[in-house]
Amino acid sequence: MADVITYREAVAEGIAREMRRDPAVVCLGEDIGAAGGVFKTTVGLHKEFGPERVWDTPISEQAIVGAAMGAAMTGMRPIAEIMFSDFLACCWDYLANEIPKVRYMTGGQVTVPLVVRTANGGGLGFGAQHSQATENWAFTVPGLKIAAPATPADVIGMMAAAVRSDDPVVFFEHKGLLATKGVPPPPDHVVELGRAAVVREGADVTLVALASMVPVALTAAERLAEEHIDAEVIDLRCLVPLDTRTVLGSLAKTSRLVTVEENPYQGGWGATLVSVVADEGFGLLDAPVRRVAAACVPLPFADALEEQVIPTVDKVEASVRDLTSY
Amino acid sequence: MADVITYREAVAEGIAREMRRDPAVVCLGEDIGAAGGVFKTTVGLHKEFGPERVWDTPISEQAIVGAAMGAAMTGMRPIAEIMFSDFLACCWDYLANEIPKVRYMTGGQVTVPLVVRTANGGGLGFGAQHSQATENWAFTVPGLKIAAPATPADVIGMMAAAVRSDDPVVFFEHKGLLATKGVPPPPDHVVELGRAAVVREGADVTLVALASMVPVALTAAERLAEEHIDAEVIDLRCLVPLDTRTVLGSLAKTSRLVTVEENPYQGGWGATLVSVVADEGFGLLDAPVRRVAAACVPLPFADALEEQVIPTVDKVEASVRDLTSY
Amino acid sequence: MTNAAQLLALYEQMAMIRRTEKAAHDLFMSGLVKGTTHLASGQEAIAVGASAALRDDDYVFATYRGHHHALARGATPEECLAELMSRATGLCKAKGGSMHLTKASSNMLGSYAIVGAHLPMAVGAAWSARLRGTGQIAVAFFGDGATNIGAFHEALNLAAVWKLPVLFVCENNLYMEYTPIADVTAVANPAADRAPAYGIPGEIVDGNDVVLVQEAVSRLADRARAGDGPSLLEAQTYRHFGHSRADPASYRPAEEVERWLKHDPLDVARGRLAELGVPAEAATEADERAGSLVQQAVEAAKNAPAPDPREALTDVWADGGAAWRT
Amino acid sequence: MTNAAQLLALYEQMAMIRRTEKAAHDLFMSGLVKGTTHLASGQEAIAVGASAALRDDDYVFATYRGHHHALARGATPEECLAELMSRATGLCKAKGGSMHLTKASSNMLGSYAIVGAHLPMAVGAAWSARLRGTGQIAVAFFGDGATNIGAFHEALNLAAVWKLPVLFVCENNLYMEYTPIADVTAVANPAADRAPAYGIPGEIVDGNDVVLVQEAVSRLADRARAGDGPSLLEAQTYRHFGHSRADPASYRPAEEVERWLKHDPLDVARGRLAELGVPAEAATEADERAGSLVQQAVEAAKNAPAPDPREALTDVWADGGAAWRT
Ligand SMILES: Cc1ncc(C[n+]2csc(CCOP(=O)(O)OP(=O)(O)O)c2C)c(N)n1
Ligand SMILES: Cc1ncc(C[n+]2csc(CCOP(=O)(O)OP(=O)(O)O)c2C)c(N)n1
Ligand SMILES: [Mg+2]
Ligand SMILES: [Mg+2]
Repeated sequence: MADVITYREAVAEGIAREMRRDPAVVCLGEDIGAAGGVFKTTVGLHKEFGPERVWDTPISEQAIVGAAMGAAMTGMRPIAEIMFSDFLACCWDYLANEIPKVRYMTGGQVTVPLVVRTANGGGLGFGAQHSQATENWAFTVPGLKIAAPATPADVIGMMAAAVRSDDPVVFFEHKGLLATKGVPPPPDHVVELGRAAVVREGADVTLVALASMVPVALTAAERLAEEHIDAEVIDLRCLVPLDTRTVLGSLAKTSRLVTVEENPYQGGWGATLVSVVADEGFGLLDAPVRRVAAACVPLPFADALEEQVIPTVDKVEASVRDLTSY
Repeated sequence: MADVITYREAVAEGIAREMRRDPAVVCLGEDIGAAGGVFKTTVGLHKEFGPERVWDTPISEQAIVGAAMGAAMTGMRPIAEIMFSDFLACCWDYLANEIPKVRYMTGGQVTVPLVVRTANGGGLGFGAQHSQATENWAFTVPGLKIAAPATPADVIGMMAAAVRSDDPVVFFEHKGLLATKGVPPPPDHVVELGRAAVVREGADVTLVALASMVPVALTAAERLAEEHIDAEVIDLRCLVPLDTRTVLGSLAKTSRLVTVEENPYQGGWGATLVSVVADEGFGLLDAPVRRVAAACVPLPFADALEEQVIPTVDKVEASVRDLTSY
Repeated sequence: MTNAAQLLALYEQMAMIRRTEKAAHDLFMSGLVKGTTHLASGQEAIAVGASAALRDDDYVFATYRGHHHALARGATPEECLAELMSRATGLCKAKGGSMHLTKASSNMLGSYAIVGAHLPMAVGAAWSARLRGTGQIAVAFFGDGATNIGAFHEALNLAAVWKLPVLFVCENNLYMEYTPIADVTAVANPAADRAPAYGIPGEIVDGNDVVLVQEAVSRLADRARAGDGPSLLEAQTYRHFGHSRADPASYRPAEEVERWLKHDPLDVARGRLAELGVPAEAATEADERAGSLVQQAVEAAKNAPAPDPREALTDVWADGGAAWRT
Repeated sequence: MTNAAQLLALYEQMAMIRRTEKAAHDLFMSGLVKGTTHLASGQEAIAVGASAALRDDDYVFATYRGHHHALARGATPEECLAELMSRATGLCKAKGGSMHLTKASSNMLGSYAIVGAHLPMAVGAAWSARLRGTGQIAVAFFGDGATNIGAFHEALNLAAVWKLPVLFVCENNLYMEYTPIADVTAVANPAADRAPAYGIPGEIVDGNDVVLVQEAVSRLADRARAGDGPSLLEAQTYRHFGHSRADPASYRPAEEVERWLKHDPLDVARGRLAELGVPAEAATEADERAGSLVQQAVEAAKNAPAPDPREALTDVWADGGAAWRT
């Protein structure tokens, strides 16, 4: 194994480790096989595991996820790819009404151990229909676990946990992180779903971020340190289970909260986190709670416009500075 | 016009008023024509306006909403019915990726004046796939106006505003309110979208509710009054535009906020409202903010289970009582 | 060909289904069944004939109009009626209701209430069966209305491309809810006429003749098991009741209703029994056995306990719980 | 039949599109075009031939691979290239990018990047045209891959049932992204072989022969305008570049590429011009005019200003703004 691995390679590696371990793990999706995936996140799988276990499908998002569901109900552990997370809208019935509900509505008779992987997020000039951070869509639906790793090691560890989970997991791979690098984790590395990571300790303010917003928050924290503002940065890693305990624990120390979210402000995941804090952590707060989230507009194409919409290091910095002077 | 009108009749009346006024208004959906709608909310329209303006469609949610979009782009003002709001998931691409984005991504070239009407909400024992309050799904997508009236008069007034709006509106008709009655509003009654209504004035705590939760909040307020807790009740009426001004204005008086939401706690609309308040209204708050929302589970079938999940008067009462003693 | 003893057994099964649904209807009218029901009375021969042609471990997926399939695949009248009556002893612990009857222990993998959603699931189950080499097939039963929804198209294409062992059985009862399928479908036989678009066989069968259904399904199941791929069977039938609940179905011409009532699947089977030389008393005795079984089931369900309210918060996750946060 | 002068004009249009796309490719490679592009080089005859057969006020809906349609319907190379280069003068003010070219002023109503989504829109535009009695028709252009998605099925059925004046034109270029359509489709001609499932004509045409395309579209457009309903045209073609961006398309057999390059639509048209007695120089002059037009367009676009950052927050609503709350 190389000393460094990209996030992109980590996806294929994470899947391959599970496919080697368990013959019930199978993949399906558009262009994932011979072509190795549009984002090259499934390179090598088709060759190693063959076309029956790595299935190139037509452009049929409903059939892809619906078939994954049927396979999961009958003894397999499918990993379905939806190429861009925006296209989850094309099979939303499965994510909203079928997969998360079938266990409950049958009184526990049916188990759906599947993973829906998808390339998420903006910042690449792909425009309004190929750039959204849609983990908050999934967050409106009880019954889905939601993973969104920020590092190659977490990609592998959380993929292992997702595939082994008997519950359905929606797995968001961030397009903006695909080229980032990290140390490859040891064999059988598993990162339990629902455990946030404190990726920078600090005393003055808690920044809570997810996926591509983690490096944004970290960079902002480094810059703020020069102004003697000591930010703690939490990488949530999952939205469900949501690790509110770690966040509340951090606030006991810092008394100030800023969420950093790529999704639009309206309906964003940070809102739910803030509402937990404004209830159970109200006594801990010394200042207003702030959400740095995307503007409530579709994603524009031009770089110069896109960066007006999505949170940037500058915006996080300004927000924190403002808050710590409250 | 009769002295009382049901919420159900108000839907048909609201549509008929607009169809009489403007020949560009047309309806399409499943069983809306000859049958008068599965919920009898389109009774009389087919007879009065004929099959070309009141179109019975196949079971093709994508085609229904997609065709409405195409018609709206070319000079019509379509009103599309999606029978149960859960089925919005079957045409989610149109709600999430097409309708709200086309104006923006064409640089303002295209206008989409349409209404998507749908029967929303639970409490009727229809089970997990026919009972959801899904206005929070729409709330994750910038570019949709979201209306959810609580009274017959508002149904008519907000329908008028929705049909006349040059922006797309998702119009949630609550199944649990269909049989409720009210005074029919005068001709040309229009309720501007984005104006909340203070439906009960009070000094101690602000309850913010929507649709079927408005009567729940009002009943809770009446009961609390017996304990000398004076609750103000706000009917939001719309999620977009969200009338945060009215809420913050109320909090300036009460200093305490409880949201009453039918959707699950995770990803619910109240979270966004709370996050605005926890930021801009932090200084107004004397107590934690509380959200009475549905449990994070699919909706169960049995009445006895369903009422465990959805907010009830008792739960609202308990929550407010708890908060006012903070 | 079915022999007399076999046919008598099929007749008794149909009689049992007929009486169970009659009981469901009466219980609904007397307020003991809440929510909604969609009775399949008149369509029993499809479930019973198909079931007789399948292996016990084949997978079955049905719709909200699925009582007959649950019962034909081993659910007892008591567990079905208990479910409808919101009892703890219900098939789905009173969490599913009439629309979601499921008997996973006999691979009847559920009843789905979003039109068309289960067709891709059946494709996935068939894929899974092939991957596991079990020789099982999967069958999806659906209505005529489902042939116009996108998931139908995606499922059939995917199954055909991969030559999966799956049978698509359309129960064409001429109506969707209240609208005739002929009014909204571009071809005369909504299912069979579409088979060529997927390069698969499309057959039409008299869905009210249990013997013909059994023969057709046997043949197509053999084909699927032999690796020759999916097929589409359109079973022509008629429902005796309205679409759901108390619908009087007054949108159907009297002459049409009469004609179909004369072609009742129970009568057709009785005629065949007579041809095979079975005395009329044998069928009458079967009716009586079915009647008393159902009578006992009604009593038992009436006396069964209501669900424990705490059940509302179980069965979301495979660990049995519903926790979405730490 | 097209006369020589007309054909020369079509040739020049194709030459202009070819050069505009070559410029787009070069600008992408040199970093001046961000995000992604999907070039239609090789498919020009479809856009140009169809356009020549349509009325100026007919509606056109295209895909992310839509440069040729925008240009054939009146967008200038300059406004297209300016859009791709993120300039304020772009067709969509740099908010759409390559995938969303739209020229609403000439009823080219957009390019959509969710496969299949625009087919129902075209159905709606056709319905609108009939309701308004304008005699317009609507045309949806889409790829072979789109024939396997649910929206295709729903749109065709709806259009057929209502006999709407809409044309579905499939540009079958043999590939989806990297996967051959033949590998994932149940029939040989993914569009034409499906027409019988909707009871409409399905024709196949050489999509690289502008005259044949024009004739076929004329005929089907006349039919639609006469009230005889929709039809499906499958134009066989090939793309000269890869799927998008810098894709070298190495998944395509060299022999196949070579064969199709020999059947270049520009060459085919030149051959036809020669047959009509037009001297070769006339075509060469047309090439030169096209070349210099595009050269000027590139310069103008390069010199155009970047968008005002404040544009990021306009054009969500019809009032020009983006406010989602009070
Ligand atoms: C996607 C979707 N759209 C609409 C409905 C509402 N609905 C329930 S049953 C039904 C009619 C279905 O007709 P058909 O498929 O013929 O089945 P049948 O009821 O006749 O058995 C409709 C429209 C639904 N459940 N799902
Ligand atoms: C619903 C959906 N699924 C997947 C994609 C990703 N995608 C973009 S283009 C493409 C291939 C489309 O092939 P085809 O329809 O043949 O059109 P072509 O690109 O060949 O013009 C795919 C899979 C998408 N944009 N939308
Ligand atoms: Mg039917
Ligand atoms: Mg193609």
